[in-house]
Amino acid sequence: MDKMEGSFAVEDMQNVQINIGAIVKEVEEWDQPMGPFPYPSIATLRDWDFKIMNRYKVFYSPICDRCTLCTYGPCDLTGNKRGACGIDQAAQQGRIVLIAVLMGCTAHAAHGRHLYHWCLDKFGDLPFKMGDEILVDAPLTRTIAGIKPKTLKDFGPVLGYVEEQVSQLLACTHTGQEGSYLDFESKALHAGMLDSLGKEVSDLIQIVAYDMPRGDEDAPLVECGMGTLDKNKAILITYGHNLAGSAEAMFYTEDNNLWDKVDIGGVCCTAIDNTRICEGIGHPDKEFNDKYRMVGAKAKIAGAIGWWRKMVRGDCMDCIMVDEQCVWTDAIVDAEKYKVPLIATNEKIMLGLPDRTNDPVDEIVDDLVNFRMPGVVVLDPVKAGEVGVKTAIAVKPKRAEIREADPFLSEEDFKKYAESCTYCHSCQFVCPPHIKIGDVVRAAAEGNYEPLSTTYEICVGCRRCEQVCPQDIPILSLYAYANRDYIRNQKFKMRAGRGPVKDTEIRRVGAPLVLGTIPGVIAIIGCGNYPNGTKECYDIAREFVDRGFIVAATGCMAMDMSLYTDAEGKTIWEQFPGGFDGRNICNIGSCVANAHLHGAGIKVATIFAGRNERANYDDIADYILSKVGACGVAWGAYSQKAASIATGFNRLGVPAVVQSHSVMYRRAFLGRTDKREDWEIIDARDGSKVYCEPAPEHMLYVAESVEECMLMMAKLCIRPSDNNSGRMIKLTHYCDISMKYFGCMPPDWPIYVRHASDLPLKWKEDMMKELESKYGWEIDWKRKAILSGPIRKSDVSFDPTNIERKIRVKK
Amino acid sequence: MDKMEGSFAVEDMQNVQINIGAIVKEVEEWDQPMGPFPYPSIATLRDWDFKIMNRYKVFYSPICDRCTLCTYGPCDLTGNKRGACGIDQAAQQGRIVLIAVLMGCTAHAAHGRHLYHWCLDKFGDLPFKMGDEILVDAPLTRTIAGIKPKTLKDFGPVLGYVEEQVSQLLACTHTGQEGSYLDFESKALHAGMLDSLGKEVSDLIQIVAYDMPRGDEDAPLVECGMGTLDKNKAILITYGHNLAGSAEAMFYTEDNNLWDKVDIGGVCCTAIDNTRICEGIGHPDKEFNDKYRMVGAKAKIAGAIGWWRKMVRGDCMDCIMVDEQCVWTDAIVDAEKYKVPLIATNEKIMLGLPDRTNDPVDEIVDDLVNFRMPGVVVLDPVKAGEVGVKTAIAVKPKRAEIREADPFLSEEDFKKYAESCTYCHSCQFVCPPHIKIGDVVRAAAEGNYEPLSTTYEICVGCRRCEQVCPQDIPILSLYAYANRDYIRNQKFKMRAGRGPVKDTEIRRVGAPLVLGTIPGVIAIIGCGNYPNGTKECYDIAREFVDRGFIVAATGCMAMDMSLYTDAEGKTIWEQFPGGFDGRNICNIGSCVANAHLHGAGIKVATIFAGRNERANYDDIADYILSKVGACGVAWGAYSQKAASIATGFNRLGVPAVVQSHSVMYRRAFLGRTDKREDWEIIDARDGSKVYCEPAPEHMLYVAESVEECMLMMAKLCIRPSDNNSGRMIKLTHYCDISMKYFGCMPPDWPIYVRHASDLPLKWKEDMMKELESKYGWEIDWKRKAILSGPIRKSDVSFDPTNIERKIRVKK
Amino acid sequence: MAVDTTKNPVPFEMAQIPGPEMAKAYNTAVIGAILKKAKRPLLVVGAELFEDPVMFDKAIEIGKTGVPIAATAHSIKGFVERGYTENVTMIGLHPLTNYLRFKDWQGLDGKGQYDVVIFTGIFYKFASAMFSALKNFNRDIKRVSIDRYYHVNADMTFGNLAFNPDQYHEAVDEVIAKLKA
Amino acid sequence: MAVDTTKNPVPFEMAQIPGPEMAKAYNTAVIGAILKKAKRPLLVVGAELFEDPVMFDKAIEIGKTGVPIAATAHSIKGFVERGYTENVTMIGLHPLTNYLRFKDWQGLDGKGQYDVVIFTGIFYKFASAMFSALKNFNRDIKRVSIDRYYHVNADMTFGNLAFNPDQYHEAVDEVIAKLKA
Ligand code: SF4
Ligand code: SF4
Ligand code: SF4
Ligand code: SF4
Ligand code: SF4
Ligand code: SF4
Ligand code: SF4
Ligand code: SF4
Repeated sequence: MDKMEGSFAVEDMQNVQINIGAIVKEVEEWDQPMGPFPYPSIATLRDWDFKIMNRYKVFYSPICDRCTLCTYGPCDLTGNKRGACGIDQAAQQGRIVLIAVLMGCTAHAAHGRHLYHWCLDKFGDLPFKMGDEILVDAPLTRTIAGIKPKTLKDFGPVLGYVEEQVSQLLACTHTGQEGSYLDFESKALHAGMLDSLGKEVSDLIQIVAYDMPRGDEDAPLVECGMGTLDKNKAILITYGHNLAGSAEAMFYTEDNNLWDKVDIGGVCCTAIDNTRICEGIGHPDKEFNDKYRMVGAKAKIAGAIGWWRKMVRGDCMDCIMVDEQCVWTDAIVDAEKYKVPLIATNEKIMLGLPDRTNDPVDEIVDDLVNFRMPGVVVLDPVKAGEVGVKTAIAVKPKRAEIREADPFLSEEDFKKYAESCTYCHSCQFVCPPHIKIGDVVRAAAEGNYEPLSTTYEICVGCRRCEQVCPQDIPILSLYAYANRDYIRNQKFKMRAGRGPVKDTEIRRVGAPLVLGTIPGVIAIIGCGNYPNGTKECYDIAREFVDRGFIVAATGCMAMDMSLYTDAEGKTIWEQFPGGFDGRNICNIGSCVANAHLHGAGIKVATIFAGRNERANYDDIADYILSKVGACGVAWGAYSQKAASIATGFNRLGVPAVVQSHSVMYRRAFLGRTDKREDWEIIDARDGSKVYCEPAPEHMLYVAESVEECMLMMAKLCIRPSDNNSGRMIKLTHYCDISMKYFGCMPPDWPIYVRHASDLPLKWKEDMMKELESKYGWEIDWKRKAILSGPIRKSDVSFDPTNIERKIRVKK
Repeated sequence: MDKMEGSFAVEDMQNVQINIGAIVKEVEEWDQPMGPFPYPSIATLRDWDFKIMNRYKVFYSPICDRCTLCTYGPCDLTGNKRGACGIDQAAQQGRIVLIAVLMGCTAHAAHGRHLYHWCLDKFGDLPFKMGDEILVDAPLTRTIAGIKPKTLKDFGPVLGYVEEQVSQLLACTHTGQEGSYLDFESKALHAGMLDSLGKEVSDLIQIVAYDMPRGDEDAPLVECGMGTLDKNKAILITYGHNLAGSAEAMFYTEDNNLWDKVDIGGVCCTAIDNTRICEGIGHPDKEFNDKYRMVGAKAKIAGAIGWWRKMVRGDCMDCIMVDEQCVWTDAIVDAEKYKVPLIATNEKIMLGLPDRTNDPVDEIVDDLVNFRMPGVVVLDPVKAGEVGVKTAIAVKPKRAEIREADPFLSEEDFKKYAESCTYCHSCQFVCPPHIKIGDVVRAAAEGNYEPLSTTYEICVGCRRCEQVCPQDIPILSLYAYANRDYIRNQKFKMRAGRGPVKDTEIRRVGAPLVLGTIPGVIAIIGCGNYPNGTKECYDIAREFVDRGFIVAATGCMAMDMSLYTDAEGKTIWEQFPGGFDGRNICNIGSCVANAHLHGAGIKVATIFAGRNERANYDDIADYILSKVGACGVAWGAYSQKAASIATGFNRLGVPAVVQSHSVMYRRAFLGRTDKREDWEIIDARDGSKVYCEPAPEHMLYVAESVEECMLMMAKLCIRPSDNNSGRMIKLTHYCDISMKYFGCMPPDWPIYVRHASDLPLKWKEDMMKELESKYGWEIDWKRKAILSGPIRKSDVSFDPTNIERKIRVKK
Repeated sequence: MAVDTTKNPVPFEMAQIPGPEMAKAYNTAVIGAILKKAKRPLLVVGAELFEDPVMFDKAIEIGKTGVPIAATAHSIKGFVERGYTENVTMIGLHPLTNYLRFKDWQGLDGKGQYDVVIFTGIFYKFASAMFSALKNFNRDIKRVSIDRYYHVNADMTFGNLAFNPDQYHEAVDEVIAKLKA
Repeated sequence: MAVDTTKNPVPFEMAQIPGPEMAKAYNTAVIGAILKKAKRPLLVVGAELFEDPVMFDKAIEIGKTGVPIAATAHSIKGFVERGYTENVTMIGLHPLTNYLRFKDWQGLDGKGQYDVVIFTGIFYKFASAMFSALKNFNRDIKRVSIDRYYHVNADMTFGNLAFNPDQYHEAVDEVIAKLKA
């Protein structure tokens, strides 16, 4: 929050605007009354959390049975024993979950806070305007804080709120505080919600400050892949999440006409945000716009996080700028080995390097270019950008000399290494995707590089194999060597991040989504810790966009799915339009842009259904849970941010599917269909309780295979609010995916049938027969009607809710 | 921080005071110019941290070789291997340390934030006045934030700053952020400093709001021990740290004249703060004072945290109110078993209980008294206090009935259990203090309760033995049964927490401290996880107060050392006066009052040495490191708060000694006396570098035995600034403690000798001989002078510093 | 001679060391006997079987002895392809484990909770975590692995046979033989 | 017959399970041989010896074979009382371990870093953590425990003998015999 002491002189108040009349009017423009829960505290939404957890049981799979957090430890909690402090295994898992979610939440919020300070410093306080097509302009801020921001500064108190709550929540993980796993999870859900809010603020600030696309379905197609970096130029890689320094490198390049000398490629989310910076800034003041010239989408997407070590080993870069988040912490080790100077530009990542922020640019560049130090810290983004570009250009010829004198890996080296393998399997014991590395290396020794190619994408670049190899074989370097042609030719197109969903789009898809005739929103988010290659995220996207779902991607997933093309050589971005609509695929933006997916859900409730979102979180979440068929998938998420993102989705009523490695998150929310009482939903019309089909059945679900993932996502888009035609469409996809990948119908399809018209046309007859013969339902064959059997009757005006205060007339 | 949007109407500005003339004057009252580092950010004081870590090597002893924080894991980091994210074992340990310190820091800061909101709600914005004897009134706030608070509200931005930095720091622990252990530790030191600030704010708020003693060396002696709780009354136990609810219980009792019906006993820090509430409130407005009547020290100290489970098993209570921090999380389990209703009064600890905040008091009491639920959440302190008192009174007769019908443990039960022991040793395998429990239980079976008595104090009440006992013997209940007389008679006196050190006291002790003639400040802080009984903290206190040190205690240590008396039956508090002076022992207050110990150090620099403290942290820390002989000891600290407290002391240049269990903190700061270059100190007079004796030698040190602890503390009070007489006194104590407990001189005494007059009189002759014969020093025996040998010459005007900008004239 | 399945009790993913309680590796005779003795056993098979398809046949052999099979992920396809779906139920491993950890669940057939679960063909990390869930939260169910890995969170497991497919298959055959005997 | 010191390789504090690399329990002959072979051994003894004073005599016996002794905590007192301080140095375990983990430290006598450290009589948790520091950060030094506990972070240790003082003493005697042989 702004530093503002309790008392001060008017002269000191330069940043405080006191516009008596005008402001009051503006506040009144937002005609929504304040809702029940502005700036909710830990306990405020606890009731809602307990409702979620009553239906979706908290499920823990501990990864460690010990606790080592205080001096009483280590404590053995195996079998739900209690530690010395009294905590049991379940609560301990909840505590670890809360810590992880807070780590994720603060990663985003701290990013936003840095941008807040930086953008106010650089641009001053800009008006917050999202354009005419986005009037519900900061949906999470409105729903949670109950305010409608007018300028960037208005986000200060929102960040302050997040930080205050984070501090309260982290305190709860101290030994001797919270003791119930349910309350730990309620706190984690609170932290997940704060995470979503922090992300929204982060992205809105950068959208406004850097004039990024405000919901542009036609956002440009940008170059993506290691092969797009022009080896004839110096290559500056900006790696991380916070574009402050990276943007300055681009501005410097632009202002000094250096684009023919340097190529700037991004890795991880900075890559996405680099390409969102627009041509002009949307400030009403022309002079301002001229002063802060933007660059447009001139940077390239080098790749997602999973490719980092492959890029380094592929010798794809001359200089690295790292900012924050998702930066592999041995970047400096690799960089030093490959003679790539590194500039750390953010307090969060300083890697023990000397802080040169206050030294002259040329001195710093000189030290870097002459390898006097492997890297430096430069915390001023402007200076860092200049140092980065200058260093890249100046070091390129030096690196070429070095490479010539002593190539990083020669043909002979490659052979020698490959031949030294003793087939000891140490590597295979530690490889997350279980690559049979011994076999791969052996083949290479025999001159067969095929296995090195086919497993290249599957390798997550973790470097574990190299570390345990008793022969010190640099396995990743062998990979890079064998795949050098692949690297050179890795050239694709990705759609730049479009930003929030527009109100107009919501108006178009609101009804079909709530009724089910658009079968769902599939949000594909997260990182690249895959056991089976990045291709699976493309497959998921393709499957659902083909089936007419709304598919939205963010972060590394958007980049990874760009690496595949159809028969005509088109990436998925070229195959489908970029709107928020059925049979469209949109790249919303970087990881912080995930917030716009929450926002889209809120906007369905508010724009389509006319609900007040202001300080009304549980009501909106309840609406989404019951009526908006959406499902997130994080197919390879590695991070604590993914934990907080998923948890934030869950609190808002959106289920998520993750893959096997995600058992490391330890906690899931899983429904029990055998417990009828868990599925009783209130009919808001009269307060009666209706036993409903389990829709959605789970909140957080680990799938073992991509096939299971797709089936589950189709199922988790089912909602009680589906009309018959919507349910029919959803059931069709559900059953169809099952037939396609499982070879049979899913065993639980009957529980989703309320009426004969819910049945997929293609199997209707057979299904009715089966309902009769196997499940004992009564069928009126003449009318093709179901007389008895379903869990509940089809009822078009059923108004499902889980919140008592939504009951309109008590029965 | 206060919620204050960027633009607002004047009508809405009721909380902002715009007094153009007056305020400017008030600001000017504090004549210190702004120092270099107001509100320092992560990187601001990094230079200072690196200086500390250059001298005091970061030492890690991992408790776990794995990392399980992200989905790439588990990673095996054994032998400093790197995880998939690139982190090595050292950085991973630094990361865990940072997380722990942040847990501790937020425990305090969140406590302060709660008090801030609550006190402003209850009392409105009170003027911040510490009285005439404390003009340097918020030393950490001044030193770190660079502000001088005028009212409670001024602490809002300070808390906001702490929260913002915490969010930044926690973000750094996210996978893929900081990668260097040095930067993790610099961040931990930053968090430690924030912790100290949060504590100061917390305690100052409660001092002002509840009119607690403002540095009162004659603070009253209060009743302490389980035996002081009057079994004829209903006993309400308030357990935790945050007095909000507990104070209301007292006010309710006072207002309704119920002290003859109820006894209120505190456990953990709430115990201390309960007794700090004063008679009248120091508000200038009489009406206000009448309205908010205080109660005085009417509550009792039930005991420190180590006694919790012993109290429960001792059936010492009728009703429990828990607030926050250090509350064993199975309190509800024990409470339910012993039919003691529990009221959770803070969001941080809700234990899965129903939130009854909005229900009528009598309904809640009725449910509790009839055991319809084991506990409730009541978040409104006023209501919680009323519920607590009413429940305690009403449930007492019911509990008596139950006890009569079915005693919690009968004589027969005791026998039966004791006899069922199979001497399997499972218990001994898990007992932290290694009590030979099998032997103890066997003896009891044979009617010999002696071992149950002698080990009662040693037992830390962890309950591990009970959980692994295959015979399900409730070992703690056997202890309680055998020691019921001890419990009944546990009646002692403790001095109530006095609050900050007064400016007048600093004026008195400043010079002797800096010159060494008061040999040091011994700060005894922390909790009760002892391997060898609470008595050792008494022994430490006694040893040093007897030797003329200034001894100060806080938190559970102050309570634990009250449980021992001298031959005349006097506790240490009755033996010695309570000033901040040599041969005094003061109870500063609860854990948050630790901040006043930092404050005392700052005040020596500012009041005695005339340094500006304003936004001048590193300069002050440098002064303290070089010139203020102080050493903290946490002899049994269990908590993450202790980690942050110690780390905060360290950043301020104060070393700390901890006991063996503290290896769980994983990290220490240890000096290497064999590295001459590490001990070069700048002479501020001319910038020359002087090779100094290692004083203090270590920053964070684990001692294996209490004897080693005492020796090390004496040594760690030595400072370069000692004059000859001061050094002589310090060396005398150092050598004397060694002779007393080790049977010999410490091997390193010669390195502290600069001049013959540094030598302890009692061994002077022998020492000079040894210096000559064993170490080859040249001695002029006629003049009794040392001619050569010492590391450096004695020089009264040597002005040691570690900070370049302190050099007055460059040589 | 029987395969020695007690060797190499090292987690396949080496860093999987959860704490004091770790699985014991047993020989095939003991594991077979436990399966035979079980009142309500459940064989849980995962999608890794597609990489070692002969295991589908072995699973079917076990199924034919009357042990019901939970086919997780899309492994049901392997059974459908082999025309054996008799006592095979398609269910995700995650919800299945969630049901298993509740003492009041009545099983896939509604006839009661299981007493022994046998895992094979499941991605190591996932299987390990699900064993952990049961180890910590429902200790009434015996956890048996007949996979090629040493499974640290099981009660009973083979040692690591991941690099000896033939030995592994032989070991499974021995278990089946014992079960049928 | 020699004491079997390879039994009960279970950490004395059961939850002390650090990860994949855990100590092996060896018999006394092997441990004795390692000590004998050491070029720069260091015996580190702690204050628990006061609870089992006969161990001071055994430590002195070892010291007399030429193995220097670091007496941690106040254990020096036990040596002073027995009149043996020849090659015994008083030093805290924490700073000692800190020195040990640096490859450039020259030892208590200034003659070079040690190659084998032998711990006994140190509070379990503290000793374990110090072994851990060396295990992780200076793997050039062999970590040997001849304490009554199985020491999980050592390289070589006895199994748990905490409940058999006689056997334990006998085992130490065997090591000493081997060392002297
Ligand atoms: S926090 Fe609790 S469970 Fe963890 S080590 Fe401390 S006492 Fe044990
Ligand atoms: S770097 Fe690639 S091949 Fe090596 S262990 Fe990791 S995933 Fe397997
Ligand atoms: S660890 Fe190294 S030597 Fe062993 S199989 Fe793998 S690559 Fe070959
Ligand atoms: S998707 Fe994952 S790896 Fe990529 S930027 Fe986001 S959090 Fe980082
Ligand atoms: S955070 Fe790093 S070390 Fe920890 S599990 Fe993830 S990749 Fe491994
Ligand atoms: S409760 Fe006491 S006796 Fe039991 S294990 Fe803990 S410290 Fe030892
Ligand atoms: S665990 Fe129980 S039975 Fe075994 S020795 Fe201890 S008290 Fe006796
Ligand atoms: S001394 Fe320790 S146990 Fe006591 S209140 Fe403070 S932190 Fe808690």
